[in-house]
Amino acid sequence: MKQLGLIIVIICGGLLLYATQDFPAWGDPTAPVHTHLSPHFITEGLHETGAPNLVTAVLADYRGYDTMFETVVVFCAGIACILLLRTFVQRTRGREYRHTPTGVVLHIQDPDKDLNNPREFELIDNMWVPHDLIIKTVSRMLIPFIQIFALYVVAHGDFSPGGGFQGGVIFGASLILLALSFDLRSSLRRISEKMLGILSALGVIIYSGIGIACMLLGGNFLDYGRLTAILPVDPDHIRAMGMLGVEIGVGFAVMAVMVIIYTNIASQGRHQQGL
Amino acid sequence: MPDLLTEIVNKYNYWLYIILMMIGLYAMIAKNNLIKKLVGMNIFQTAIILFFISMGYKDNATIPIIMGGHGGEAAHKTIEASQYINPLPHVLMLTAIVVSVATLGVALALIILIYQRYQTLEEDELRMRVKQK
Amino acid sequence: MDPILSFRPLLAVMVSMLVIPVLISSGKKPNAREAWTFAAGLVKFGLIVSMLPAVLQGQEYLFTLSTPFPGVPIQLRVDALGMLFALVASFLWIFTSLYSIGYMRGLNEHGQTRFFVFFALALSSTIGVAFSANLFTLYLFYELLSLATYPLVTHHQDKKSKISGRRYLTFILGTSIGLVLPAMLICYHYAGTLDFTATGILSGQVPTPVLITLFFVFIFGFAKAAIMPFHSWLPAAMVAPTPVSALLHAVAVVKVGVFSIVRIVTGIYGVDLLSDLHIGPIAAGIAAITILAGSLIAMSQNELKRLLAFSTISQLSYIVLGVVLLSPKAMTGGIIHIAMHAFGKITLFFCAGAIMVATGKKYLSEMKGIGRRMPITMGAFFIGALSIIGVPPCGGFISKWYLALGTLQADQMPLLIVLLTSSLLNAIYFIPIVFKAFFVPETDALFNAKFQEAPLCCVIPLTITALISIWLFFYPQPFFDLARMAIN
Amino acid sequence: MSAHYPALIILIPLLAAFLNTAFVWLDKRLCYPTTVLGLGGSVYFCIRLLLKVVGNGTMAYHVGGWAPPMGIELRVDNLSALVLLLVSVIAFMNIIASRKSINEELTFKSGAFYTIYLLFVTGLLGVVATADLFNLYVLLEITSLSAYALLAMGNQDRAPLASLNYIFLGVVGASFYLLGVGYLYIMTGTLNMADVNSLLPGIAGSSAVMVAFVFCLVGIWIKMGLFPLHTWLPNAYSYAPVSSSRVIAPLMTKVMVYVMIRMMISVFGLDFVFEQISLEGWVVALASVAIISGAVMALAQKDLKKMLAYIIVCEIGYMVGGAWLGNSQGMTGAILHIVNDAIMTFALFLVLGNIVFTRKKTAIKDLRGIFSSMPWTMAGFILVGISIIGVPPTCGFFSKWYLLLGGIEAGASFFVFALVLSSLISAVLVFRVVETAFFSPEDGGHEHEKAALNEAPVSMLVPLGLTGVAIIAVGIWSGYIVQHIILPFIQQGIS
Repeated sequence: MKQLGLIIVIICGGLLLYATQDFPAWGDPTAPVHTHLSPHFITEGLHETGAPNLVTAVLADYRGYDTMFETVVVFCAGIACILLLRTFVQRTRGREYRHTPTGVVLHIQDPDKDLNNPREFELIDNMWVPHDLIIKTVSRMLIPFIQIFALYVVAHGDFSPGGGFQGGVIFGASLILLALSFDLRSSLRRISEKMLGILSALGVIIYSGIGIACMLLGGNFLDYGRLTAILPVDPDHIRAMGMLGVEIGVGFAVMAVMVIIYTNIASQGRHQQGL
Repeated sequence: MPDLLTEIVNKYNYWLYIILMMIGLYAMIAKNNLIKKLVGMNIFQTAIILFFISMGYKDNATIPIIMGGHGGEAAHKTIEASQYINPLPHVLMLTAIVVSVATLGVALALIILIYQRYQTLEEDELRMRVKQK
Repeated sequence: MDPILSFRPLLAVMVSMLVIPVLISSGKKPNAREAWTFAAGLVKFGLIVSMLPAVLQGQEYLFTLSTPFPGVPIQLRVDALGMLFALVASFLWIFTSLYSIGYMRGLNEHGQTRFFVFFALALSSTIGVAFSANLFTLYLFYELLSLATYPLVTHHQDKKSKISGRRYLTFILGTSIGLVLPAMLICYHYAGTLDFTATGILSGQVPTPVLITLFFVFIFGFAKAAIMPFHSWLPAAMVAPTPVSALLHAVAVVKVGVFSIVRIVTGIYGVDLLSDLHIGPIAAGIAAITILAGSLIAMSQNELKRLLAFSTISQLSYIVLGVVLLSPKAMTGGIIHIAMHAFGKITLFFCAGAIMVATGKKYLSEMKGIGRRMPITMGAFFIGALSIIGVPPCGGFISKWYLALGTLQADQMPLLIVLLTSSLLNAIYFIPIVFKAFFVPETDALFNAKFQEAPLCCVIPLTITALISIWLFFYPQPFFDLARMAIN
Repeated sequence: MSAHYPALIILIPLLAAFLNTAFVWLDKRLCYPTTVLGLGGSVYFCIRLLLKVVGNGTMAYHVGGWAPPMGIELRVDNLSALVLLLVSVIAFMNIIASRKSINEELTFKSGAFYTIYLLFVTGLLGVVATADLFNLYVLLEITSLSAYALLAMGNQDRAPLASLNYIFLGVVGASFYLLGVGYLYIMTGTLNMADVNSLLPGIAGSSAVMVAFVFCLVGIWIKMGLFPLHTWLPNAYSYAPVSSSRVIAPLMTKVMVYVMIRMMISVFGLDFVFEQISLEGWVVALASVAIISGAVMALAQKDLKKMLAYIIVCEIGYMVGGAWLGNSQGMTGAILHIVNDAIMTFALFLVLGNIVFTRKKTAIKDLRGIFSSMPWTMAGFILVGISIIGVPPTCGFFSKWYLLLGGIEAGASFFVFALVLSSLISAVLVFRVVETAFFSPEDGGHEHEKAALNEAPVSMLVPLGLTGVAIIAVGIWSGYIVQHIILPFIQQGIS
């Protein structure tokens, strides 16, 4: 196997390196990469889309179709994790719950019996780890700022580095931090699996919905220019508005999916026990 | 020989990234542990991402965000194509990053399933256990 | 004159296919099922006869289903040669279905519905072959026939039939896919068409060596003609119920093989091209070997049906021999032999089956004195045998007469000798059976009982076919006309 | 309205997938109807699209209103319209057929399954419709991701491992393709297929372009499972739940063949492929080896699922070889075989699905006497079987005809030999199964007649019946398909 791998690697690498001789020198402004399409993007991008951040302009407008499917890829991964991992394990006999307000521990024999108000109780299982006060407090303080920053990144995507993906990931990270510092259950108590699922769907629906709205308004799919009919914005910035809209959708989807993937992988699909 | 050297010096970025790719590919083929294969896979994909990004670079140009594009005063003054680097590769690679992340997620999920079934991630042991079943 | 466009050819082919759903649905009620089979058979025959007069006046019926490849439609054309074959096959189907009722019920076989369904399918494809307007359509129905007969051959579903079925498919499908299909494609590659035309399509387009190889690939590729060494599927196929052996392996399937070769000779190559190539005699030699070898092996058989099978093998090569001799008389003889041999041989098979039903005997050694018990059957057997041997007053004589004349016309003295020898051999292995049946004191207590025939459904058909093969000696006219038209 | 068809066929199943996900948590009962509606909608629009395209020529759709090469273009010509219809119809029929088994196998996760399923179909449709090299990569990854998930789901023990191997190889394939695109982009500076095609003559003979082509090709081959890169395929397909392998097996490989043909004709151009690269000798030889080895390995299998998987490997050789013969006959055969083989493979897996559903066992020796217990399914199997052997008037014969003609025309005798041999071998394959299913056990007797009728549910038989009809119909009227759909496309490609 190793020898075979070596041979394959050498052949591929040799081919690739051999071909580099025809490349234009690195950073040469006259290379076709810089002369064919990019001048148009750079010089016209701002006028055509109204987004100074050209990367966002190309990402969300010129190649918005790509980006939609990029979001779909994330979405797909999330659903795939649910499909593969999510399991409902049998309730074991004899579970112990701690009543969070009082700290009273109670023991339940009957596997089918449910608690009348489960939000106040938390299951005590073998994976149980006692909390560390410092970590809890620090993350409790940090998380709001992280989330504010995430929103900023999303909202400001078309002016400065950033956008839906980045913002969504940061927001998801804040929730994952919560899950790490407290435990999975308490993070799921704040944002339930159902909510995550619906949010992930909502995000992509927002994106494609905007596109279809443009279609209904007589344009092509994702032709934001048409949105002038329903949005009271000056035509120069209407496309930027459309981009903002799709970025928000992306933000939702990515955030939700990040948390979904984390929760499923971290708990092997058994959400009721944390790390 | 010297011209080869100059060749390499001129395009050292491509050389580096291709070598990096091949390291990743080799790891994917030759490693025995599934996680290590996965790491190799990520090296491979990351190297490709770097490869693309580097092709967007242009001498003495800056990141593709129009200076002072906020207020719209830039909307009137003409923009030189030579000022800014090519935004397209960045866009493409944003997508590629997301794709690789998604693939990684699914792969990890599968690895968890495999571990639940066979209690090992070493390929040879896996083969043995599969035969036993 | 331009052909008549009409649905009749398609109907004639499809009738027995259309009746299949009805057969399946009425599987629980045997009488209704057989009634339907009969109806289909009569309608089929009626349709074909209805086209006879026009064909005798040199008209042709044409029907095009679709054109899958440029220049190669799925097309049905009714011409003299096809008409002759279709007449024989569809006419005999009626009697065979009557016979198979008696036979299947007599031995109360299982899966009778399946039997009748696939029998109908096989008949459809036979008529399809007869009416094919080009090689591709012919190949289509040829393959269909191979597949439709498989469940009939393996009807008993036991180990023996499984093995025979395997051999059957190996030979039939193997040759048709492995030899005929590529050959056909090469023809198409060179000629750009596959239609059967009187002048042939290959003349002047194909290098000679390719032509010669192709010809032999075709001759052996149509393994249903059972030319040695591709003959051994036929004896194997005798595990099938006797009606199958009677109609399919004495008439339909094997004649389809021969018929395809005739089509290749007359339609694809054309007489002129072949006579330029001078490969007729070689092919005739191959056929002659099969004739003699077949008869010789037949002599050494003890099981009646296997004997008949080998005699069929040798008789088929008569037809091939006649056609590849390319002399008008020989070709006429060969083509008529399709009909004559059909009536003679089906009678013999019917008799064999009748004996099976009545006494359960299949080996010749057990049939001493059986004539006393089943005089009608054995009488018919005698007539059939005479017809095969080629003794007047039986149809067989006429075709053999013309074949002999043809050999002289093509001045192939040795082949004439071959023909006569093999007739002699036929006599040698047929006459003793009849003799023992009537004039040897029975050894088996089973035959002491006085006159006791097989069920009527079995006896009537074999009597009629026997009488017809006599009648054909005096009135072979329609077949003659058709044959003459076919070779002009 | 009709101008939007290219976008609609993709958007409808996509939206259905999103709504589906919401319904998983809102109201489960809505999941299945949404899925059926989504797929049905795409079938409807695919039919309309095909008629329109065949009627008045290629349709281009500029997403976001940006003209190519700036924006992304969807371009539907005869070939893509044909494949689109194929994909949507098969996906639709499969969802009808697999409802029961899905509800049995994964009860509470069925919603998630439907979502992934829809995404898979969307990805395939997108791959076929797009005219942008990078967009093709993204959609390819969506398809592959959902395929990984679909193949690994369920309770089969070995499925996850097989699917993981698929991931490793699939990622390598996709990355190779991406590298090829990158090289092309460096040399041309564009990603639009037509644009690349127009720019290539300017840089003819550059080794970078050739390497780009080779890497794209190898990447596609890996995804397609061409021998010897097929190692992931048999396990992945045979250990997966039938309801997912039934749609992935027919469509994934065929769409990849489509992508290869698209690359050869629309991106690099035939003259580049056959004059500058001129690998055809090697590729056809490889394809022939693939055919033979696939057939032989299928012969060696004792399990029906595995046998089918290797039959797929063999059929891939047909199409690759045909496309690389370098004459229009061979290309016609390859394209026609995309259609036929998709139908045949689908039908085979339908049969397999029925057997799994009723018997739970797929080893060939366990099929004894199945003829009398499930006659309709086995009738279907025989029909597909003779189509795979290549007996007229079933469709399998007609593509084989064109492939053989192309082989004779190109003088590729080894390829012709491989084709004939493989049809003989597949005859053995089919009738081996038939014998086991048809004949009574050695110890004589007709007890199989008494065997109770235990046929699959109607919802699984109807798709099989329809597919059987399609096998005959496509066969008899393949002339029309070739004349009106395939040949015009090839003419465009050559000119």
